[in-house]
Amino acid sequence: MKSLPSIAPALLEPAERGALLEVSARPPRSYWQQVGRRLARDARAVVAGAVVVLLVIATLTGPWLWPEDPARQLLGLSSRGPLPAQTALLVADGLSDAGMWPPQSEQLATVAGESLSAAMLSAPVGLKAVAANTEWVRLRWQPVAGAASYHIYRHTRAPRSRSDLGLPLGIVDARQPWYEDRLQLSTRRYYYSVVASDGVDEAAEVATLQVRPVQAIGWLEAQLQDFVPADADPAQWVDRTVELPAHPLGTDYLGRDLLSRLLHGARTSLFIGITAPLLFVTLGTLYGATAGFIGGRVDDWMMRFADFVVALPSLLFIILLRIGFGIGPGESGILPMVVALVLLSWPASARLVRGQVLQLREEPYVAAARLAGAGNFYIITRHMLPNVLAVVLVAMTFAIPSVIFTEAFLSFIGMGVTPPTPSWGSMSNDGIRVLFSHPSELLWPAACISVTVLAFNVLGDALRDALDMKERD
Amino acid sequence: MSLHEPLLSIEALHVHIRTAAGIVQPVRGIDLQLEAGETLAIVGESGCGKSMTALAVMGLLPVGGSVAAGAVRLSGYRLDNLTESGWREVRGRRIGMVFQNPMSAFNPTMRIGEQIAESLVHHRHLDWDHAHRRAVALLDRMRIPDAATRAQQYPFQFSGGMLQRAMIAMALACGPELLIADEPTTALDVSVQVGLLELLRELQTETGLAILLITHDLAIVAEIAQRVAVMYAGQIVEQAPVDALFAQPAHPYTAGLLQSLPERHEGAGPLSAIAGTPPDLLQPPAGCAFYDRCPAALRLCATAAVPRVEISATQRALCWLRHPAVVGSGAVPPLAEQQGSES
Amino acid sequence: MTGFLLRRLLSSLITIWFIATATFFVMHAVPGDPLSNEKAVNPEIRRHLEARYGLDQPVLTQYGIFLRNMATGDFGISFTQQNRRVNDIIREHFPVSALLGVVALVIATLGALLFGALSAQFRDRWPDRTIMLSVIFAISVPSFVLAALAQWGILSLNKAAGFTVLPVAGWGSWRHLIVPAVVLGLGTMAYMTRLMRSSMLEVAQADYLRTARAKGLGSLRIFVFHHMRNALLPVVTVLGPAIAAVTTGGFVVELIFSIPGLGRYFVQAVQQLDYTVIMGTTVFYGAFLVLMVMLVDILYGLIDPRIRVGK
Amino acid sequence: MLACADVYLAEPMSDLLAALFRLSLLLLPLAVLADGAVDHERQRIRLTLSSEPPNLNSTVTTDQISSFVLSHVMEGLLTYDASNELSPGVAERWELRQDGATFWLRRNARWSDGKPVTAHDFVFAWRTAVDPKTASQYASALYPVRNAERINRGELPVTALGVEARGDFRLEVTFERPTPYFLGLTAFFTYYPIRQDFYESRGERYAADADDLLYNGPFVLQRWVHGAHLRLRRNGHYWGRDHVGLYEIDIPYITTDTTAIFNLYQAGSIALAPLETETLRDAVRLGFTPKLFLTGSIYYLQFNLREGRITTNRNLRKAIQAILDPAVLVNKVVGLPGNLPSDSIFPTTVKGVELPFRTEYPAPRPERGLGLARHYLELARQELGLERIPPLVMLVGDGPRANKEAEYFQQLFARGLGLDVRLDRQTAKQRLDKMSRGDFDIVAAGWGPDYDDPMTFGDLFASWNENNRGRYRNPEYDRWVEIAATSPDPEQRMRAFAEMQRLLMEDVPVLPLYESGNVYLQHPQLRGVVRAIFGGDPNLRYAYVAGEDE
Repeated sequence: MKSLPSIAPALLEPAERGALLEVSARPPRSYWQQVGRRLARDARAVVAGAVVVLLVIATLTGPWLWPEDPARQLLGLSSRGPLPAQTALLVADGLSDAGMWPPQSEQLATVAGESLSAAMLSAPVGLKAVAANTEWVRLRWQPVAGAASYHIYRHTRAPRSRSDLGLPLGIVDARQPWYEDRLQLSTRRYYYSVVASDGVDEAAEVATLQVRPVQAIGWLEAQLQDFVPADADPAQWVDRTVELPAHPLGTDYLGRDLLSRLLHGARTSLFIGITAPLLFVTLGTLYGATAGFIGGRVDDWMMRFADFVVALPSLLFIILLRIGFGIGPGESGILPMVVALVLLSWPASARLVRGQVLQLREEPYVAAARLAGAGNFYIITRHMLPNVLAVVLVAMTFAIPSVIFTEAFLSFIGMGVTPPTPSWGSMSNDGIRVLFSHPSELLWPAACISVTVLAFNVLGDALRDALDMKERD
Repeated sequence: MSLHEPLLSIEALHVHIRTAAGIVQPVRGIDLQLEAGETLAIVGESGCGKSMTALAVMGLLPVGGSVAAGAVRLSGYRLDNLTESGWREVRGRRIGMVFQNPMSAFNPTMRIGEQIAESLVHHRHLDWDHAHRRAVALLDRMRIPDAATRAQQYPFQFSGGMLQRAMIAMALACGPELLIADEPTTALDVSVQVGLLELLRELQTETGLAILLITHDLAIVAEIAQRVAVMYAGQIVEQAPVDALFAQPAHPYTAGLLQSLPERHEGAGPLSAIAGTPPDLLQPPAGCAFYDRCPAALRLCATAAVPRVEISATQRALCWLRHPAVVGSGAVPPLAEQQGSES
Repeated sequence: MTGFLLRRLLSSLITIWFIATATFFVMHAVPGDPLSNEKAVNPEIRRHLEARYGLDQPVLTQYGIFLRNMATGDFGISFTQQNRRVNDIIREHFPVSALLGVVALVIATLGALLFGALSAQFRDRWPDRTIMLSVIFAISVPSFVLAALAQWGILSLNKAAGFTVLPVAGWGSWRHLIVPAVVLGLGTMAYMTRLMRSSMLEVAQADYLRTARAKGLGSLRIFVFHHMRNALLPVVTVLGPAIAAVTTGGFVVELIFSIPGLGRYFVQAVQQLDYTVIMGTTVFYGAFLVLMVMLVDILYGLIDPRIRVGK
Repeated sequence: MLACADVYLAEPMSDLLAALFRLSLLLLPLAVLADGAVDHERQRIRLTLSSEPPNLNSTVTTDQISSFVLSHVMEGLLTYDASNELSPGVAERWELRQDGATFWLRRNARWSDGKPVTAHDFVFAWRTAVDPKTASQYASALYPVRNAERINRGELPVTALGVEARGDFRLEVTFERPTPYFLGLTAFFTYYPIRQDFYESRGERYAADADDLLYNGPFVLQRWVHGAHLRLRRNGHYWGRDHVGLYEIDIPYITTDTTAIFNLYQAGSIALAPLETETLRDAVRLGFTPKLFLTGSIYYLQFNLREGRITTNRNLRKAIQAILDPAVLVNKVVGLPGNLPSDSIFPTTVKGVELPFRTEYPAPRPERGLGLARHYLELARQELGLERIPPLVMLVGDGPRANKEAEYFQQLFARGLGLDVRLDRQTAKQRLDKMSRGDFDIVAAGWGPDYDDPMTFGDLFASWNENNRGRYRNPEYDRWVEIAATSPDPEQRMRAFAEMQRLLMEDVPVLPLYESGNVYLQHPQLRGVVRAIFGGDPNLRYAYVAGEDE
């Protein structure tokens, strides 16, 4: 045995207690507080939550922050990319043209002589633009001897060959050596080609002209959009300029502001995406809770009915119900869609909640409450619902993205909300057709759908983890 | 060390587990020896490191877990630095293990017989037919009625007690020298517990099997074990033959545990449990781990490393209160007087 | 097991009856007239047309006839293709949808098993993170956008290659099938991958896996018989809904890739108000899904002894 | 059931080999882009259709797609030549009289089973078409034939029809009333022959599949996989087979998706591709030169003049007329060249006496302007005694173009006139149903010609016409229709149509918008395609594939 160490007597005093034990006794925290803390510690939940909050804020305040009317059409600015505010020349249009066009005096300016075959026709001489703005480009040329008609083409780049003249705009009679192009003009450079024809084939020789129209706005449109007073006199106003608004994300096919439509579309998509799940999850919860609580034969029958509804091929039936309800004039189609979704989607949450309730019924504290003489109402509201709420909340979070998808899908096949109500789905549907020429018309709404769906999915995951539930159906 | 090699020897074993919060030290330098045919019980509250010790012996530490220091030897043969394939030769073949919850410890989608047989096929290279017959014989040996039919059944068709017997059959299929039983009876009814313990005792006398029994239940310890090691916060705070421990616990924690046994409870006062919770093993305290909960703690206990005190040739304790220097100073009353001092 | 099957079969039949009834009455509530045409017809012709389709009978009689015909597997004549029976249409076009769906489902399932297992195996390391990121991307992009992008991708690929590597659209060979099937299966694959991953992770924590290791078994045997086999159970349960998603979700893919499947026919029929085709396809799909769910249940039973053997 | 799927997946190995073969072509310096859009050697072209032909039974079919296919596999008494003029078909020569017509059939016209086409086949087909039991929705096409309408109404037996076979090769037709445009009708599908024995042998399944139809046209339907694939081959029994250029018209793609169609064209998989506003831009950007074609159809807004409708007020209609400039609609909203703004219900493609009708009688142009429109609106409000015009219901279709136009109208009327227009967007059948029930204020509609005479548009607004969906009733208009229907004098008839044109402009029961045009791409090697208003479009009988360097 080793020699004993000597110990300071002070250390041999009994230890002082109290303070130390206090430390380990943490203040009790409620279940929901714990869930909240766990969520707040989860980075993805925070980001997803922030996205959702931002979305909701944008949806609610967007129309005030960006007050552009989503229905306002500036036909002169259709399908453009992001645009700054700009000025536009006020020009006469078909309704107010003061007889300047077509050139009346030269109406029958045919060149004397027999028609020639295409091979012998020369290119029009003196092709020039009388005026070039985005409302019209007016072309004139010298008549070609022996021509039966002229073919007019427009290209967005210099023609590379005789067979690369671009868009065929039209064919005009030989007596009309002029042409007015009004077809969806923008301020880019255009290459106009005029070819004489013998009536069947085109000549080999082509006259080409480069034109860059200035931004303009037609008289009627300016009046309609309140750029000029409705009773203004064209004579005094024409050739003045007006201010066109900026379009940060560009415009759609009718010259409507994309940002504004996106913000209003968010209202539609999120409204359906939140209302429908809210309704069918609530309905399902009540149904499932009732079935689970009553139990026995009633439960059997109620669940049998839920099984029936589950068995309906849902997408087909949503479409069927949607056309079954019909959409009256001027209706947006939101209501039938929500109703169809609610009618078909409730059983999932009903099953979930019933399962929870059946499980909870067996819990000792519920049995204890029952023994203590608590009424059904008390047991349901105090014991069942709070516990069921967790499950329901997660179900709800996952239902939202799936409903947003359904809306987009239905709008895509033309069974969704009706125009002019914008929704992300219908905007995607519009955009998908111009995917190659104007990718942004698909990109923005599709990105909105994806980000929203992503945010709710991530939030749902985080919530499920925080509530410590198993990843099951 | 003597020339004689004990069957299992654990020397200064430290287990570390890497987690997101830091390194947890569930086992902090324990020494144990187990002879062939002997039964040693490790007791302690949950989370004290008993199961980690067992898992370290099996090389089945969870993800992030490792033996940080010390050694584990089986008949002198070092286990803790084995490769995975080396371990496979030991597990099931030389050491069998029985787990706490028989209901979840069986693969729910495989027949009982097959689960027993696969071990035989793997280690003994039997063909499946032969292995199945052995499995049935083993089940029969475990007193499972109608063993042939039972072998064809799935775990969910068994009762808890029967499953635990099947589990023992599975653990013993390849005739290991050591059986580690991790809380084998916790999930079972008391009546079933007794039968199971009897079975274990019987098997031990027949085969000379050594058993390392892990439990929190001192009552079981009294039934079956020859020696007891009491664990607290990753350390063995007291080690003694069963009788000595029950008669004269040397560590306040052991005393507290005994106090909480109903049949040991004296007087009419309420059944007492040990107040407080074990310390955080992320940052083990420098002094005595039991300091916070110890009714007789001294100031010294909070900071100074606790010495191991030999109470007798077979009994050891990890406590300042038993240290000759402290006992000699008269700061604590003699052992017997401490009993029941807690209110 | 026989009792279970019979019960299951009976409830399936009742469910199909419910689907048929719901379809019939919803269909008859739809406003509009399937016989209307660009050109007005005289009343005599209309009378004959109505008689041909039984529209001159009271609704309940029509319902009775509908049920009786359905029992014999006859859904009547199409309104838009008056010389084709709905049965012919289903017989000719459903196999297309089914083939597309099966291939999509196989791709989805195999992909999900592979990626899910990989992801679980490399938990929280880069393979896991990459897979999980792709998964979350795949479930967040609407299928029509995905389909359009895929088509654009094929086009660019063909242009870059200078010849037709894969056809842009159409139907007729495996090359027509591959991209639409991947697009169709992607969502399901993503969903199942997540499920597979969490299921693998859950089983990895299971006591019986530790038991298996404590027996000293080989790692392959542990992985296949103890880990995978149990991890597959929850994945199998979603096969039913997955089949539903893949077979009825094929509309968009069928439309965009011009594949002559039943989904595309259904959308056309809805637009043309082709009563018989709408009812026929809806009931057929409903019955098909009920059948599939039943088969998946049976399959699940075969895998999970707790159900097969019964409690 | 899945066994059927094997059909589609037949020859996977050969496809693999084909792929390998193409891969090997990569190594050659030649860029091989074409995937069989055209094949000069085999005179084969590939096309796409927007849907499969719904019904190839010529007596009951009604749609364009079926018409296209039928016009290639069938032939009527007369047909159209390469310059779109009527020319001999099964009939070698004919005689048109006030009271009827006689057709002498060629003796070498054969069915695809080699048997001759006889006058009896026409009698049978026409009788079948007017038989009320057939319930053909196009039976009215035969109404110029004596008793056709009364038979169709169930008042006379089918044998009373004014058509008779005089021997196998002479057909006598008696008219209900003089029908100067009858010859054009005989090229219409309802007039195609059908052989009785074959028809009866197929029963309900007649024309349901390639084998269930007997052909007498330049092509036969060799393969028909529903919804997926049609293949037309040159008919070896066709009398004019030596003049048919193409050997095979293969239609392996069926889709409505214009983007997909354009992609197919780009990929060199099809030889003809219709373009939409959106795909047109890409096409031009990529250097393709589209072609234009006027379909001869007219689109218009029709007002509901049934009692109780607010649209019965003429000044309200005038207000809308004054604010709606068809040129803006066509150029800015539709945005497709080839569509012509129109102030007339008669398209420019309609023939007059010598020149096109519209050249002989130019459409009067209504006065337009915002101020004028508001003036008319004010008048309307006073006449109606209303503070505000109640919401107007505009019935529209559900296609993308219909949507675009409807959104434009809605905004235009709201901004310009303060009118609340409620869009009623319906699928085809529901829209038609609402149209015939008169459940609308304004409907966006269109009309395509059935035969080559202005009457096909003119009688559309006659008070007795069921297709007059707005129920316009004007005795003066009816009188002009009567004159045009009965007068043997072409000059007088055209004057009558000009009067109708004027009345429609003044009364505004309908607001013409534009003549529809097609913009399409055609493979440079594919020549001789005739775009046709009548008799199935496009007409490929005279088409051929030129060599690559021609």
